[in-house]
Amino acid sequence: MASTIRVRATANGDITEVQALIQHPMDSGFVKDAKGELIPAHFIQELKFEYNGKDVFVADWGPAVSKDPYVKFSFKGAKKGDDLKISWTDNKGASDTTTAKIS
Amino acid sequence: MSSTTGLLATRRLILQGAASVALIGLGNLPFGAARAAANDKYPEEAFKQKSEADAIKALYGKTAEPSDKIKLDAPEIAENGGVVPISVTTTLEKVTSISFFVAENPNALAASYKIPDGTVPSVANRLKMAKTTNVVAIVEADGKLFSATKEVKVTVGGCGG
Amino acid sequence: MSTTMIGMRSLALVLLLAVAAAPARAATEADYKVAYAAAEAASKEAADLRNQWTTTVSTLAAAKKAGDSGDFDRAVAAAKEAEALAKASIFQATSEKDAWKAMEIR
Amino acid sequence: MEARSAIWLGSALAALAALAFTAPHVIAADKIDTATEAKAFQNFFFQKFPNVKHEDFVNGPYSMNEDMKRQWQEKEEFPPYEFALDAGKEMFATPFKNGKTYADCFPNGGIGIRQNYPYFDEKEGKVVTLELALNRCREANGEAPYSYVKDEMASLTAYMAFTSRGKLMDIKIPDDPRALEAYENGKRYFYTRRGQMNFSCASCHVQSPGERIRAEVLAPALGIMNALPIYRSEWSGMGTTTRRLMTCNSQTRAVPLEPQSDEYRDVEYFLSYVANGLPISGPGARP
Repeated sequence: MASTIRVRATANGDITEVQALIQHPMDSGFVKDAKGELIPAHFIQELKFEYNGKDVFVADWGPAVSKDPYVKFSFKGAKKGDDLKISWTDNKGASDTTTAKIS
Repeated sequence: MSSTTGLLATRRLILQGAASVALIGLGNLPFGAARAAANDKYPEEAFKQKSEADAIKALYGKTAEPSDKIKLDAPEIAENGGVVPISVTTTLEKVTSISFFVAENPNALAASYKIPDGTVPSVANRLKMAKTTNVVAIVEADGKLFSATKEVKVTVGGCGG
Repeated sequence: MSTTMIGMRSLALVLLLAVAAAPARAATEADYKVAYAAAEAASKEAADLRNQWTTTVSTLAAAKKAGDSGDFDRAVAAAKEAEALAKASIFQATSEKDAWKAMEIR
Repeated sequence: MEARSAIWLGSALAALAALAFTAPHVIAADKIDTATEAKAFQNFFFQKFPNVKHEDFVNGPYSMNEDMKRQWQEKEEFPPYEFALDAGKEMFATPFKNGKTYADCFPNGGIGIRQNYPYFDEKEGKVVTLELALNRCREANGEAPYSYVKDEMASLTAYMAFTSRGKLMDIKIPDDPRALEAYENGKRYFYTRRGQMNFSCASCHVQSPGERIRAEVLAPALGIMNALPIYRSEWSGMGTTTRRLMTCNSQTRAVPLEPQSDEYRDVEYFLSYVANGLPISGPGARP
């Protein structure tokens, strides 16, 4: 199955801009389904971006992050062609990871 | 009119659910297996706090003062409470963490980001907002806390069905 | 085509709905059966005109629920309301046969 | 006596019909007329919103409100319909059990043709929409049809729309009275008030585009089909044309018709025809 992480990392000069869109329901645990039962909380808690072994960005997320979450940030010190490793884990222990090429 | 049935009821339930997050006592969130990362621990306590003041204290252990060096970008009227694009950027120096709080959500803390050395102090993300309320961005720079606040109006769309 | 015209027209429809025949004495099952049958027929006619309203369907269902649970006063009231809604949607369908042209961009 | 009155009645009716047919204001049954109607439809919006660029009308509420446009452009950097697009592309590439694919059912392999849908099928004598053609393709190849309101159909139409982005809407009304009747039926549906709210599509999308119904800004009718299917934050999911029409119905408290009923096919035909010349912008992201 295709990865749940879509990443776009573009380097211009010393600054690399990173955008990520992740396929995840991000259920808050407060919403009811059609039958009126609460949909249990199911959301990504930690999202990490690593560049040659070092964390460049770490997100701690709660249930108030939107469904199919999106995040954008930039960091210095990388160049075209380098790898950027992205991984997330959610409150049910599920996780996914992928590696993107900086273009 | 009495209760509605069929498609309409489903739409209303989901609409209510998505738009107005019911204030239900927070059961203990089922936490998964231990986190892989060694050092940074998931700020469980902070995410459990109701008000943003308590959440800030739980997360950082100190209080913040407003600063005009933080630019908080959020819509005046949210297109939809479920997907509110909010971003923050700052000219403060030595920033180590940026966090977002939605004051009147069931739990104020929405997201918290660690900004290692060499990472630009600016984040954009999409958050859920239960209703019209203040969005507060907190920036930890050189050990001190600064904040920026903006009210975002949230309501459901459509003509009611 | 101004908004006041919309206001007037929906006002007319709302007036039409204000049909509430309060039964003098407590309604019996027979009253309920009669009222429900009339409401159902009107609702069917509205559906055949492909112009049923969601509120007609829900009010008819409420009438049936009340009727099944023996609360005939509420059941008759709901059935009458459902009938009025169905009749209003029939009136709307027939009057719109030509009225739509008023809004057409020419 | 019987026969004479019958003859008399017959000729009276014939005369009446002839009169109606030749009367000047009666819409003559030739094609030119729909072209002038489409022109009038477009001019209504061009004059009502003089500072909106013509091709911008296909962006619905975002052509009407600056603050919403900014939120939209931010979302478009990494749009939420990205997953539907990828799913649609994958489905297009995955053969059916009999080895065929969607590409075998459509001209040009289904790529860059969305702007010609819906079209009038002269064999069937009815309008055929993209969603209907996709399900017919599935059934012709022994596969079960998809729901018209669920994600699979939305992913397929999202991918096909994406391959046509920027191409101008190009709907044809063949010289066939049944095609004209379908166009007329669609127009009638568009302007007919329904539901307890007593609104027609035009009440919102012609009389009050740019105004708000609570949090939402109303889209203009011109180009409203060009952006479909749409990812709606309110549904936090994809919406096909059928889902959008049905939810519009229930919002005015009208019971929706069955998916791909004649009225829906014809109103899509009418709305697409009057948007001829405007670019395809689907799949769209909406509040």
